[in-house]
Amino acid sequence: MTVTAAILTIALPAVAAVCGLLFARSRTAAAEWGIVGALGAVVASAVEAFGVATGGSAASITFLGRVDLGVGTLALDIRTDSLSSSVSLAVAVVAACVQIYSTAYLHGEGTPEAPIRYPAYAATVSLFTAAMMLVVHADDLILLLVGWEGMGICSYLLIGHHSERATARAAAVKAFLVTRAGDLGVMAAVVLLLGSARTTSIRALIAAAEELPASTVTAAALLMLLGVIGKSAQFPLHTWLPDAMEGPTPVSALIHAATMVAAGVFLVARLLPVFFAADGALTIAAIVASITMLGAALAALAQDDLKRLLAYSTISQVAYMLAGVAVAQDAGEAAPGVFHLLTHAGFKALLFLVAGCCIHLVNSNLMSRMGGMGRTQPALMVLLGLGLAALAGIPPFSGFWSKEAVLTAAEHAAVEGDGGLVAWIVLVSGVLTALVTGVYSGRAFSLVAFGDPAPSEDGHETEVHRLPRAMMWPLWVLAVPTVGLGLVLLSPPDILHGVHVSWLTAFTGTLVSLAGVGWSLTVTRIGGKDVADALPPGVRAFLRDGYRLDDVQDALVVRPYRALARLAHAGDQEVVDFYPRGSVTVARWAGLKLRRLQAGMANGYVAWVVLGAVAAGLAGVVLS
Amino acid sequence: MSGAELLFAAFGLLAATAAFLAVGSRHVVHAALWLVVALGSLAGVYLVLGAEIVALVQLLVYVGAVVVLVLFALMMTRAPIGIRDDLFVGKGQRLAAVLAGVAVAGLLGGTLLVAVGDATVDPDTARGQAEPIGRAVFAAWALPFELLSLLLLAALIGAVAVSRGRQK
Amino acid sequence: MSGIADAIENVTGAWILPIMVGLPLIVAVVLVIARRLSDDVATLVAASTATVTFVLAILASIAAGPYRDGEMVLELDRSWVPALGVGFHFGMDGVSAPLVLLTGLLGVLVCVHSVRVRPASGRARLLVACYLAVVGGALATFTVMDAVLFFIAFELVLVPMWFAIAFWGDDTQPDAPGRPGGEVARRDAANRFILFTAIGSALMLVGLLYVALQTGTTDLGKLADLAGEGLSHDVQVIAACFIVVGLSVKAPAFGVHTWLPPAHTIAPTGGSVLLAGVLLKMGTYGLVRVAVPILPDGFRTVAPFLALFAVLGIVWAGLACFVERDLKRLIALSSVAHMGFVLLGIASMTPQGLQGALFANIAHGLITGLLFLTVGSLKDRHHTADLALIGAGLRDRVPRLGWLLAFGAVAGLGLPGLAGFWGELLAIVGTWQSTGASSSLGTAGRPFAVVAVVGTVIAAVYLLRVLRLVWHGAAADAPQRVVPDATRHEVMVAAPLVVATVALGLLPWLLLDLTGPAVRVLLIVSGGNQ
Amino acid sequence: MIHLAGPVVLAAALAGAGVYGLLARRNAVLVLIGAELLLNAVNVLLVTAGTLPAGGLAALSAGGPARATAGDPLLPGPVLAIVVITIAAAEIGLALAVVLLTFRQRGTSDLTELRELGEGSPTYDEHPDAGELPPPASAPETPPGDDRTPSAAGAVR
Amino acid sequence: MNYASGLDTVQSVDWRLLAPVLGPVVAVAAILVLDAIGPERPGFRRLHDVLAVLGLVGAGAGVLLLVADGTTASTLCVPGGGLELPSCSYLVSPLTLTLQGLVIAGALVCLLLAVDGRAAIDRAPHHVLMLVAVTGALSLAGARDLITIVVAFETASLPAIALVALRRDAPGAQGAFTLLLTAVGSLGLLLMGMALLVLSTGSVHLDRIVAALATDPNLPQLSGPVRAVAALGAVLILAGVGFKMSAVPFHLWTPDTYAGAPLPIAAFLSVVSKTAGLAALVVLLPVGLPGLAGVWAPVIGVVAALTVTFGNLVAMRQTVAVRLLAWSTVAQAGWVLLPLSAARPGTPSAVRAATAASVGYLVAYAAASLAAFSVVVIVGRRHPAAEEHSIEAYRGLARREPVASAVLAFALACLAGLPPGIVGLMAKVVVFRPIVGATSWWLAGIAAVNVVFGLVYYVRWGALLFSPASGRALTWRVSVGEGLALGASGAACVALSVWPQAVAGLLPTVLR
Repeated sequence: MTVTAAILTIALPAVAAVCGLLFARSRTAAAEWGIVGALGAVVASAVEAFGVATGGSAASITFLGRVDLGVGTLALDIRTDSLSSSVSLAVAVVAACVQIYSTAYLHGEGTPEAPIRYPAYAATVSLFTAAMMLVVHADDLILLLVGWEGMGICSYLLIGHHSERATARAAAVKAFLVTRAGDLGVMAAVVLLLGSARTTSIRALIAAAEELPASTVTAAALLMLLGVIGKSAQFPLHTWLPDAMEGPTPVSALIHAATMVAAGVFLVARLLPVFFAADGALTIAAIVASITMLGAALAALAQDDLKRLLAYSTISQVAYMLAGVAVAQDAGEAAPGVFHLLTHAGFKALLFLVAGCCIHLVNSNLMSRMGGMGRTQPALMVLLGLGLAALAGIPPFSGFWSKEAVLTAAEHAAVEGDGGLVAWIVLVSGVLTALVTGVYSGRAFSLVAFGDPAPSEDGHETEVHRLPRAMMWPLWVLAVPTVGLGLVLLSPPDILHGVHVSWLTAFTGTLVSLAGVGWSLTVTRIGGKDVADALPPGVRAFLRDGYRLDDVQDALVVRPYRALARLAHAGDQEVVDFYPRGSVTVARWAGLKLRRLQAGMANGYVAWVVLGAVAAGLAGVVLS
Repeated sequence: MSGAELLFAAFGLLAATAAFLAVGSRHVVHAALWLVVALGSLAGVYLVLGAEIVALVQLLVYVGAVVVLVLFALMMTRAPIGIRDDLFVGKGQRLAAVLAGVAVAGLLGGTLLVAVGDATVDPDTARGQAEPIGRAVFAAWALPFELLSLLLLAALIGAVAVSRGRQK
Repeated sequence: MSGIADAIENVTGAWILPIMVGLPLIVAVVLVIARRLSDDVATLVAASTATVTFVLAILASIAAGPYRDGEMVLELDRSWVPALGVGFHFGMDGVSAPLVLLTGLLGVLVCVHSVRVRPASGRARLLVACYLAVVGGALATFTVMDAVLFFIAFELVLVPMWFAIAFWGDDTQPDAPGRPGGEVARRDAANRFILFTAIGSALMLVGLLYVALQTGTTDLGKLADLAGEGLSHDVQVIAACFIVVGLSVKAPAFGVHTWLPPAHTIAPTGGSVLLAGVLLKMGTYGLVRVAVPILPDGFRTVAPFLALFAVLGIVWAGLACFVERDLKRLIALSSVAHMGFVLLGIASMTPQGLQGALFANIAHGLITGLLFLTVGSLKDRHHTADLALIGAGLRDRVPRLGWLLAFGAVAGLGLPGLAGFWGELLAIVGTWQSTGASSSLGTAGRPFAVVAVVGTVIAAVYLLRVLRLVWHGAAADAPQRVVPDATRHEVMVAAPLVVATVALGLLPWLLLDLTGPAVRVLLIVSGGNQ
Repeated sequence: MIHLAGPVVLAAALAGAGVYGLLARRNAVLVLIGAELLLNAVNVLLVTAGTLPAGGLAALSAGGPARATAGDPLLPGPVLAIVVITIAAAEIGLALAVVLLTFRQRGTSDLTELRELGEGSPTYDEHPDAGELPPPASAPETPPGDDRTPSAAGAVR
Repeated sequence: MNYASGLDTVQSVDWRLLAPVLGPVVAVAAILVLDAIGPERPGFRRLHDVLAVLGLVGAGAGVLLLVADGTTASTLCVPGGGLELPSCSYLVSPLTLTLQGLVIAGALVCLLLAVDGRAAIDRAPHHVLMLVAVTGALSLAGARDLITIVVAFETASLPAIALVALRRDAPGAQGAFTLLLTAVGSLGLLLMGMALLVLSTGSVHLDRIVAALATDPNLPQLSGPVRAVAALGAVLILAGVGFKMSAVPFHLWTPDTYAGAPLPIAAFLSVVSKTAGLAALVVLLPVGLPGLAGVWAPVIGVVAALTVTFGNLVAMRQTVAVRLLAWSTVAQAGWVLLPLSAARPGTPSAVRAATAASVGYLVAYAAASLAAFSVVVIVGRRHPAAEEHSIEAYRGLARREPVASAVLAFALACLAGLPPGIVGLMAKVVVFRPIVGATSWWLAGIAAVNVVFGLVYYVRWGALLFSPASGRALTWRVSVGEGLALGASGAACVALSVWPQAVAGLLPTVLR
């Protein structure tokens, strides 16, 4: 029963996408297909979660049949267990909210410069949901790769939704190519595993993780890690996420907050025993996570575009999740990371949608133009406050519990476990990130809620906007998990059994984040400069541009690649094509020269006959 | 050096020099006349080698008919009389001609001399008489001679048809 | 299924294959002769013939029945030239069945396409006759089991395709930058096509004859059973060199591929579809049917070089596509890259490699066929295939064509979940497996696999560049803004290809169960490592 | 007793002269003289072969004076010599007819002027009168140029 | 000592075996008598044509009869010269009959083409010369001693020279003189070669020469220098016969003479006299001197490679129709000679296979070349530039004259070796087989490249037929002779394509 529900979570959105694209005549019809698909997914994942929760063991059934490869049979199966059911529920909820929200957010199509694209948009979001569900439920690495890349192409399409903007087009291509470069790792891992372990079934791999030759497991794990870093936008493959903000905000909420970026962490959690068997993999993951965590938080500090701030904050929070999983002491419990994944899905989606509303009101991303919303939109600001509080990790919101769980796990690994130096690094950077997160959340809140409203030129600022209900309702729905997900610890599903929060770290963590928030809220009150303005202008620009990694990437990859391509194209024309063209000209030239021999004189011809005879004669005598 | 050898040397030498002059002379009619001398002395050579009938045929057909035809042809194509230096092709092709001639002579002569060495042969004059040749022709070579007659007929008709003008 | 198979088998007996091959050829000749037939009637006749042929192909593949034990079925053997031991020997197995189906399908689509879309220079009757002749020739190549007859069928497609390119090609397009367009370009492209293929098939003939003379039989079935035991090692190496070089000219391996871009650029839409979808497959099919099973040791020594050129093709063609301005030339170069994967899979001589190669063969046929149909329609509307002149914003100006182009591009870059992915993955797995002493690639296998994996990204780079230039972007700044969208007819022609690509992508076992047993039989016989 | 070297040298000399004559002469008739000499060289060799015992040089090289063993009764050497002479006669007959025809048509028998058919020669004209296509079929088929077409026959050219 | 003691009876003749040779001779006699006594009325002159055709048909019937009873018999024999079987001047074997059949078919088509031509205005000489040439070729196919061979060879080439001259204008004269001089020079070389053979082996009959030059140890071997003389003789024979096959470097006369000759005579030269050339080559070398195969096979290989490449390269540059066909026959001669190089081991099977392939290709070439020439003759007669019309005259011909252009296109496909010309393709396979069997890779490589070179100009010409016509394309009413010739040669091409066994399975038994 649970497994059929799992298949439904994949099938319903997929069918909705296809029907939406083919049969939807009008915009509303397309929207309805989208919402129906999303709600179907929610119901199905709820049933699945309920089934798993009430004791249903991990089951799997064949989904796309069996493939006999000669080296072993490939079973493209679907599996459900508490990890997959909980994540799928989160994904379904966020997806539903985004579908509903988008119906109102993407208005004003149909004019020549904004052509009707909503049907395609809704279908792509549904397809994306189906792909994410496939990743979550896949019991075979190749099937997972299918969902994995499906998400990649959907994110490309959605980022490129406003394809009339050059930046959107560039961001879409960049997003797909960087993630695709990362996916090479997963594909290489699949090739490696098919080669040696003769199977890519996750269940079999987990079971056989110990027996596999150490070198193969390590190589496979590291390669998969490359895929994770690409998909979850970890350093150094994170540059695509901030640019991905070119896409419509609901897209960012769904893809770049709740689901796709989390898929990487999900994969590590799913294959934790394999990562465990690979000795070096988890330490590297931890180091990358800690670097990304701190770097992204600092970059978020210097942003003045609300969406880019949230993007960098997402990178930092995903690093948190990865750290949570990386410091796991034994192959069983990836709980802290997963728990943070669930809570982050809730509050980050809320934050993005709220940001969407703000942008909708002042139709500009810049926080400086959004000042003084506290008075005009009190309800929105409450929601913003809730979200930022959860982000900063202020009790009793969900963010606090999951962040503290990660820190506790890190501290536990550092102190009792054999986590050694790496666990300490994670712990320290975790605390520092908590501080910086507190600062930038507070700064954001103060700028948007309390800042002085910027004078808008066309003077429509005076009449108070009423946000359409379709945009407000999803916010309230998402506010529930943001606030209450902590309660789930009371009777946690078995995936979250490993979560426990030690009071010492909880206290220090809360202290640090409260300090951060308090300082950034009050500093403008007491006449000091805003936190970001306090930074020297050069440093701020450097941080705002994300450490100028884009220029590095451009110099190292893009420019040499284009030069090589031009060389290849010219080479194809001149070098490789030289021989056939050359041989034709030689043949024509030879034809002309040989034709010259026909001098017309009869006894000239006899000369050639005699010459030929003499030559043949000599050859004959020699050969006899 | 037996008597026959001496006779053969004389005729041979005469034939060779006459041939070279026929080919090299700058006077058109002299060339034809030297050809007559060459072919005549060759008839002598055949006599020495014991091929009596062949010598006769050589005298009759070659010297009698062929050379006469050549002379007539020279007259009818109003070939220039007297010493002319336009009877030879350009420098390049003449050199090639000399080289070709020497090469052919060398190749033939060399191969045969190596094969022949100093073998001597005593030609039996009776073998070349008319009677044995006639008997051989009728006993063994009927088909070639019939075909030969056909060939001569064709050559005749061809020559007449070609030289006769357009038949109105 | 087996019930139907026996029913077909005893109804037509083994005559189904010769009829399937003969029908298009005969109708082609009839169309050429019937000078009074109007173009409309002619294209309808051709379309119905192609449909009947496709139905026959389907029946034949069903009749070829359970492919579990992978041996040759539907055999028919009539001697034709006893002196050379040449006979009409037809047969079908797991390797040729999918290719026959693909050819039948593309044949139908091209003929149906030409019913509505007529060539600019008229005389559609002769053009459609050429298409049918090419389909007939290709079907013959895939079902014939005699070396000399294989050579004849191989050359059968040359003349019709030459005429298709030379007389109905696009005359606005110079075949290479800086060269005159029009008649000269068309004639040059056509000549280049026929001369490259002719030298290839001549070399192949030398190889085939050498094998036939050494073993005494020209029957491919018997030769495969012999698996090279009658031939000494260096005989096999010499024969393999000739055959592999000859065949790799047709499936353009890098180095001998420069005939492909001009031919595809200049050929009419239907011509390019058949050229990419059918003709390129004859080369790779030849390798799998003739080279691998008959000359195992010989092919094992040649394989590393074939693999090297394959990999070089993948990277080089991928790079060249990145800066290519003409869309049809770009797709042609991408075909070189895709066929690079196929050749790599064959060179690995492992079951996965060969299955990957055959899968990629079919996938490339479908995807590139779709791309050429779409680009052909675009070219008919914009009178050019130059990316800059087509202009941006296709997704808004011509939504249907835009989506087909986007789908084709995405499938082309080997997105998992679509047909292109499985071929490439299995080819790479096969190459990775092909290490160790008894393998064909030895130490070179692994590096080639790594480069091939990187190759898959290169495909994404140039295809997304295309989408970025033409599909995305504002419709406002396109030079020719008002262009009619794809008609229902054109969408119906492209639909089967889209459905097939998705079906094969999601359910790979549809094809892998067909080719699996046959490939294993070929490799067990030739002792290829598992 | 005649040393065979004699006839061999004579034949070689005649052949050399014949070849030189063939290639070096400009006048058509004199070229034919060269040809005749070449044929005479062949005759010398054939007559010499006639004097050899039945097995030819192979038998001779088996040692001993030649007279002892009998010659081949069929006398191939001399018969072939006679045949050669007859063929030469036929050839020269036709050759002179052709030379006269050339002379009548072109007024010269100098080979250096008779070369307009050779593609490489300076006087070669690719399309002498690539005239326009004939008027539509209705007009009678009488292509231009008078000396070529006998009007009498009236048949299709 | 009476040397002629054993030869007291006149040579016996088996007329049945000589029937094919006598057919044309009887016709010649009839024509000459008729011409002498017949009145001048034009209707009467048609009778000459009928007689000539009847002569050839009679010869054809003779060949068919001999094929029917299938025995290999010989006539005009000489009392045994110490060998078990008497040496004979004329032998009827599958080789003979195949070559004779080809000569008769080719001559028939050329005669039909020539009948309406300008050169045949004065009927009698033209037909006589052609029939004598055919007689020479037929007797050459059966001749088995050097004297008969040389006389037959000359009887085949001398009348051809006269036929070329029958055009009676400046190009005709120069073409005839070029051919004449080349023929005389080559005759000198051929006779020199034969003289050396007579000198070294002492006999003229081929079976005795074979015995003398046998390579198996138990027979008396020729000493080194004498064998060198025989080898030089063999190669000079090859050089002497080379001009008739238009093999490089003896081919220079071909384009000039074809351009100078009337078109039907060019067809005659390209098919009948080339068959006679191959007959001489096959009778003299593979049948006559298998012992020296180690000498002449490599030389033929080099000559063939040169010929096919030379012919193709220059043919690419031709624009005049008849010159393009001339260079194409040079190239095709190369293809005919290529398999003979595989006779190197000299064993009966190798020599048989090589000769069978060579004759097989000649059959395919003859059919295709005749078809092409028929169309060129038809167009030549309607084009103002007559013999020098360029291939541009064929632009867009398919639209107005579908039948003729279909035959020409099919013939060009056969010559190029491209389907639909299956016979050409099968002929290429037949040629490649012995070369690959003898593993001479350099030759196989050159042959493969030349397949491509050949394609260039055949495809260019074929394409002209179907490309849109710029001006008004030619159109005509075909005469009886031309129609028959076109139909017969086209049908031959198609028949051979449907049943290539006729090309691939020739001469199954040991070569004699």
